Amino acid sequence: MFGEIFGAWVAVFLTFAIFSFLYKDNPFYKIAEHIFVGVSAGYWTSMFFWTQIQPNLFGRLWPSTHYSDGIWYGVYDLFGFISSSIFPAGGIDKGHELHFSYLIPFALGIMMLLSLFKKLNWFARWGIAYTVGMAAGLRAYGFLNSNVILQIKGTIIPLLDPDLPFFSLLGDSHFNNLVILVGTVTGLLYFFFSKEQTGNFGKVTRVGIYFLMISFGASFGFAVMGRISLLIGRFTDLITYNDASYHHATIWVLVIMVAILGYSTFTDKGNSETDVS
Amino acid sequence: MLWKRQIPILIVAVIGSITLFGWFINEPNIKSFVDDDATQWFDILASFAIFLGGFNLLKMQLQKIFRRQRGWQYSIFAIAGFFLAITAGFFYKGNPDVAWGTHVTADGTLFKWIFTYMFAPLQATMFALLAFFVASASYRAFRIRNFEATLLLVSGIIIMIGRVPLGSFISSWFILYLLVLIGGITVNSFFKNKQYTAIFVIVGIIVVTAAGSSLGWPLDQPGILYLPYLQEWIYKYPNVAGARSIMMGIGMGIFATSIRYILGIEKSYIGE
Amino acid sequence: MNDRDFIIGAGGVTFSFLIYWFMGHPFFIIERIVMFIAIMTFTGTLLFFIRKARRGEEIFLREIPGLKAVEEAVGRSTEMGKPVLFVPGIMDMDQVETVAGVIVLGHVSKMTARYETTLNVPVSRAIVMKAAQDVCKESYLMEGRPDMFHEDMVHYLTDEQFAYAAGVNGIMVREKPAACMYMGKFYAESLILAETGNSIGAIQIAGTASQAQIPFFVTACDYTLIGEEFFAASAYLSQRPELIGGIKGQDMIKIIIIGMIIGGVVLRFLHDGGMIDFNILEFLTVR
Amino acid sequence: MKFLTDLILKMGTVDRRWIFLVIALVVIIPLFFPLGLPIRATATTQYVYDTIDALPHGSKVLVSCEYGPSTKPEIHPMVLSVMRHLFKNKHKVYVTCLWPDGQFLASDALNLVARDEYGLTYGEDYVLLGFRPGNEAVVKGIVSDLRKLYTIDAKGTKITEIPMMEGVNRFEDFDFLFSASAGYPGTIEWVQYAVDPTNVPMSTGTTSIQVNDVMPYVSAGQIQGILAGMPGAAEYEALIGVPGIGTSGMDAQSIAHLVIVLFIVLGNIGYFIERNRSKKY
Repeated sequence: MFGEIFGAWVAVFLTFAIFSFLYKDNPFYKIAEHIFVGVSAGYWTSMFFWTQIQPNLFGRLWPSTHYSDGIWYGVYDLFGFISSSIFPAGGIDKGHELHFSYLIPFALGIMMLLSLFKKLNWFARWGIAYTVGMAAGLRAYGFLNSNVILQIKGTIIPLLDPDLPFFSLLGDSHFNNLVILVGTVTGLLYFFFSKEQTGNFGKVTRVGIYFLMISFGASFGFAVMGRISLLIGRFTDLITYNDASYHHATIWVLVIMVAILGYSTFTDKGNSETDVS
Repeated sequence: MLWKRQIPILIVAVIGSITLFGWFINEPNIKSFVDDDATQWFDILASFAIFLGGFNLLKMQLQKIFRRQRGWQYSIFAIAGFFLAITAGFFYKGNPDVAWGTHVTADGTLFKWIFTYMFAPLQATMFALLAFFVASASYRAFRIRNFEATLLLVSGIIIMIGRVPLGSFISSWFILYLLVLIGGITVNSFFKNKQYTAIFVIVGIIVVTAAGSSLGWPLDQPGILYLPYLQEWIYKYPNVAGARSIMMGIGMGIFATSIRYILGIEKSYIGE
Repeated sequence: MNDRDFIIGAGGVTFSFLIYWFMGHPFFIIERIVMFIAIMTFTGTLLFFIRKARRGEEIFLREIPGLKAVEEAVGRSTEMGKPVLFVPGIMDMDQVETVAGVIVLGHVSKMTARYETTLNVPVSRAIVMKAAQDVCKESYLMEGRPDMFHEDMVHYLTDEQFAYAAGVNGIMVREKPAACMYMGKFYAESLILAETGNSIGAIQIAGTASQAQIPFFVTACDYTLIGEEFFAASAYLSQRPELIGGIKGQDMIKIIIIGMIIGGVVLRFLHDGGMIDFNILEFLTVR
Repeated sequence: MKFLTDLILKMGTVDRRWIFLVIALVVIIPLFFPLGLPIRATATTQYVYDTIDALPHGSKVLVSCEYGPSTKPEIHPMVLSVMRHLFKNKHKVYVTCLWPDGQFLASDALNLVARDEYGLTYGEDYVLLGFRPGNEAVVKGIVSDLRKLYTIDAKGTKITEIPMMEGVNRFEDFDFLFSASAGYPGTIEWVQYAVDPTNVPMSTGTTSIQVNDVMPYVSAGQIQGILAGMPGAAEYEALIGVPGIGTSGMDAQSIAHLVIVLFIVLGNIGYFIERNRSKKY
């Protein structure tokens, strides 16, 4: 129970410390920022190790299904001697088969770590090369398929559809289809690089910019909605932590922090504390 | 030079070709590489590399402390936070009956405590800062400087108001008068002539008032131009057209850039 | 590789593919033929214009304001004696935008070497750290200023999206850079960075293909490279003929795509009218 | 009149911290004193409701949670409402997660709705398969062979021992997918690698910022409707008649939007006055 109450107080302090950045850069924000950077770096280092390296790499090199007492598993038992939590006895049971091909990412990973030494700095390049090669191949196909081919298919509008009205605000209609066709084609022409956007061509690309601006305004309007609801989420959490079972953490922490910040602003009116105008 | 440049470029070409043309080959090994292993290998590689990141972070923070650089006291918090998370991750579970490995996603562990009371509030609060920044950004950016900025503003406001319950109460009178005003601004920025603007606005108001009273639009319920429908139209047609043209541009950009990497036309990410 | 070798090579590949095709194309996933044709046509177009540019043919490229402003921003930082802040996005090198961002960093670090401006590159992924350090070292070497390069110029913060945003906010508010550049893949933290950068009065140039974040950069930054413009950055900044040829090739692909759309509308009109039975929508369906 | 124009002029260039203060108050006050503005469902939310309602009773539905604590206020109310709707229509619900911290939130949702509200039994009516790392590789793995990826569920019991997993080997064995997504990996990966190749119908609920990315897929017919942000959640709560966090947040949202629009209008008026004055001098 103590863990929850102490935790609530820590959560409330960190929440107000981050919000204090809105007033100005101050010691509370600097503390919360550095704690967040440190904790999250350690958090993801642990999370990646226990959800990637141990189950996906070691789980495929020494699966429990193929446990035998050959040399390969002899090496495993040696590791098990060093750390039985990472290498439990009898192989790793994460539902994988034995894949020796996973020695390649293992080797690339070790090379990446060895690139720490000045002389072996170029070791990292092989890992970078693999990553860029994989990214180029997978994303080229994925984006060409979903962003180009399927969107072309979506823009091929039916001109000859009898049951489509000429105009309707909500459902599909010939007018709405034309808007999509014209907007997409003129928008594409705006991204033309090898021709100056003047004269008639300039007029067409200007129509394209209008459609882009409407699209930016629409997603900005949406964003306002989403962000406000996140703030609502924070305040509802703070209200919960103000409950008696948490010893009214929110009020106490708020009062103390405002007092300290108010006092520090009052005393160092003159000096050049960095200030967010 | 062979090990430092030629082989990396060869790796990019070979792996790139496999993952690009692997989509067309119906052979189990290549199919499983393209479908699963390619990304799994990368995830494993990234999981090794993060240790380098952690080491670099510690080096920078320790350097700041030893050299007494400005704000070195806060580096102590960063280092303490890092080691707290590493301890919870590798050394102390806090809940003995949870096996190593599942303790990063199981209840009752120190790791879950750090997630619930430090990591999640910090992450959610930084995200919630956006509610303030979106307000100050729209306040500063939505200015009627030119016709494009007006389109940005009008579509943003209609979506903003149309999607919340309040939007369904705004009557047509209000919207049409608003449209007449925006029409006046546009006419003014086009013709730059006060008379035209004045005439346009006055005529507009008369037409709206006449139409409204003759058709009997209710004051609270919108007769026509029901704002939620208007925002739905903006968001399903002109917005999709604009989004689609950017999407196709991005699709082509990523395709062309990837081909340049695979064919070795661009290799400056490995150094000239 | 001169033209003759290229044509022989390309002809050989096509010819052997045709033989393979007419031998019944074993192992080929037939439902994805449209994607195969698209990849081959588009790659062919790109290569054609890249080779044309390599032969020295003059190619006109319209001006992109954002890219012209990059050198001005570095110059401004030098005059004010303040650092340049470069943020290569929050994703890893497995995203094409991050790789493009690191390449733009290469060009920017050449400018900071030339102008002797301090450069600060906080990164969110360790592999990006290694690649960025390599690229910056190379740029400083090529500008003849290896003495000015020190590895801590590129430093790792954290993999966590919002902790990274908090850390970069802290750097902005305390070091007050005169120019902030955001080049890469971004998510919700884009507006946190852009608004804080705006509040310290820095000149801000953003380049991304993260569609959802483009509106925020457009409203909060001075210049924004939208989607495809961001991928054209390396061609504009390096002025290398083969890259400029690639951009011209991309424009030609756009003409093909617009042709496919308009042609598709006509084909669908004819199909719906019963004049032809070829269904364009069915042809474009990729399984 | 001069006083008024000077006031508006000052509004034209107000220090942004005043805006922050007003936004904070406008969000806090309605949380303590709710107005209760009624909520009407928009077309895209109605489309999701009708699609789920049309599913034959007892069909197998996959719910995938791809969100974290920072996007919980927008997405969690949607997951609760959709789960209430699915359990009301007696569907079998299978839950997977593409985000690690999504598993904590998914198990909270199942405990609240399936166990406490509907009193269902784990393993027969609902199962939490849990998180698997690998982003889109997990989606591809579920499409090709689910049992290779999920040998055990989130509680560690073997899949073969769970009765409701009978006959579920691949993505195509599911009748419907609902993806609660806040970014990458999420809805777009489910469309690209699962729904497109197999034609299993899918709806989605996303953060409002991601709606614009996903909208082209909805209008191209690849996704059946979308719940957009907290309003989408509030509208769905209104459709199933169980108000929750979404509904309570809607008043604060409406007023906050009005205040932002008010700031924009005042800022523009101030901008015009300033421009006319600078033209005069």
